[in-house]
Amino acid sequence: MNTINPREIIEALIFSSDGAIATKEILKIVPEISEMDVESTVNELNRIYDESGRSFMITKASGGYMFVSKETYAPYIKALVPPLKLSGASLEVLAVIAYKGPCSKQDIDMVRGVDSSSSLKTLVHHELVDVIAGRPLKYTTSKKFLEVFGLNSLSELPDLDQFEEVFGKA
Amino acid sequence: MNTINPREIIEALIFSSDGAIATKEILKIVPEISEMDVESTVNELNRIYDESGRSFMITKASGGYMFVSKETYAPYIKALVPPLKLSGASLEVLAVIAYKGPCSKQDIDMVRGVDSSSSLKTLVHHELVDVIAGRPLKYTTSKKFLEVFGLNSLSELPDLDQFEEVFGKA
Amino acid sequence: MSSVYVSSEFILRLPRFEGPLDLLLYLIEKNRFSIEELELCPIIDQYMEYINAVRRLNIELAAEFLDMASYLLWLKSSSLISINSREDTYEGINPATELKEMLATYRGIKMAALSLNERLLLFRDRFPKGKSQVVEKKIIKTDVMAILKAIASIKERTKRYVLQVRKDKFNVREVMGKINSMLMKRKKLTLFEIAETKSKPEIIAIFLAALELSKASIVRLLQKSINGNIYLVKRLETEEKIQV
Repeated sequence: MNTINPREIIEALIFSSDGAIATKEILKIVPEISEMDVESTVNELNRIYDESGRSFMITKASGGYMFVSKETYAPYIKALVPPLKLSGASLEVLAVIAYKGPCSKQDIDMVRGVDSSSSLKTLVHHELVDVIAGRPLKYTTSKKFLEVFGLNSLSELPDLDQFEEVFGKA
Repeated sequence: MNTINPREIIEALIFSSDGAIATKEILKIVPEISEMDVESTVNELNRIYDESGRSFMITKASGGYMFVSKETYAPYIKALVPPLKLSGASLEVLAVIAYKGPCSKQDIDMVRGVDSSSSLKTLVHHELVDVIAGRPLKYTTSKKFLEVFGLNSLSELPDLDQFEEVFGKA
Repeated sequence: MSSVYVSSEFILRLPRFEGPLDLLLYLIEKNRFSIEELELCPIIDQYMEYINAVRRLNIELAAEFLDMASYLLWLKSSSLISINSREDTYEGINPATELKEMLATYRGIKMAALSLNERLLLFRDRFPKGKSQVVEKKIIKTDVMAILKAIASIKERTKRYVLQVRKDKFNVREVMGKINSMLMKRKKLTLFEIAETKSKPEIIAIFLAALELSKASIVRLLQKSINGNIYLVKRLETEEKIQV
């Protein structure tokens, strides 16, 4: 392999990035290609992986791309990497922060009607939530949150109103 | 892809492991194969990557296996890692050590009026500062410090009197 | 369905409630009511039964559940009064309005939480690539100006003259001149009085200057005890000599 193909440069960049790499980061390093090219290159790479039966693929997350293992292999990987299990309370706190954040612990407690300290600690520990310094401290969802839930941005979350409509007339 | 091939399970395990994964770790999760099998599987995977022109490969490292990108792509990957800019606090600690050193952490804290623990750790980690054994430990600037700041020796540091002209109160 | 018998067994079969709002929502939905019907007695009564049963079982209950219980009791009594007197309490404002809004918001969040959980979850269905290549960050090259600016920022913050000027500033000749001019005003000085910065290089320079002045018979050096102050005393008869 003597010539360097932009496709493989993009692959190498996504491969060696810790977490998702932003598209604009890729474009900075490989300036001869366009944003559209990045997307079609990723599709091409995923096709190559599929055809050769690879256990991983590239997925879109947090305004960029990252490598993830295919679902089939999750049971084996779980024996190696501790899986993430979020309690109902932690998911609720995450939802409040995702929809109403940045917000303080008091704001979260108010919405849930109960103290959220331990869930908040868990979420900060798992780096799903970032802390904004100040008085009071405020919480906001992190880049890892987007990666974990496969979102490009918070705007991809379904509208809260939607839930009210569907479940409001129970 | 309906059947799960042990080859791809091994690939998925190496893929998702933080750092190198030990052979015995792989054997624990895929007990139906032998140690020899792991090695030949890895060779097989590397041949597949080579043939399809992939930018990465599996390498044997410290008693296990890990993914690395091929050297050809190193310049691009290096461009991905932003160079470290020293923080204001780290620069202050460096300044104190450069002018007062060798000095203890207490001396540095005294001059700065704040705790310097984390900056000191960063500076030692990046080898900008050498530690002199003793009680208390003393710190002195390193050879790398001179390189980073473009100095031949500490005597090239400007006299602080001169510096008053530039930064002193008008 | 005015009331249900809440047995210990029933409690243990219930889902875990995240808080009082969660429990209220459960009861509202179980009774096929809407949030608007919060004040209805079956809901409030069942809430009380639940709380009492849990307390009988010595299961730890968050204080918020009890706060809600007393609020609901108040709500129940005030709505009974308003029905009986055919008059709305608080001049037409429904006392439960705020709680109903909280319940509606909470229900939205609870559903949002469930929908988050249904998304493809990293570290559950998929796993990210592990960290394998550690590329050490290179430090940006910089220059002495950065050091000088750092010193300026320490000074700015501490409002102190933080770093002493360097050794070569103390020229013995200059210090001799300084001592001499000080002796114009006073006959006797201690070495320490002369020092401005009290730094080691300055003390050494002063000591050397004092020895020089003594050698030239301009001052006498006196020390009362071994570790006592060293005094410089002007020799009057040689005053003219120095001024030359």
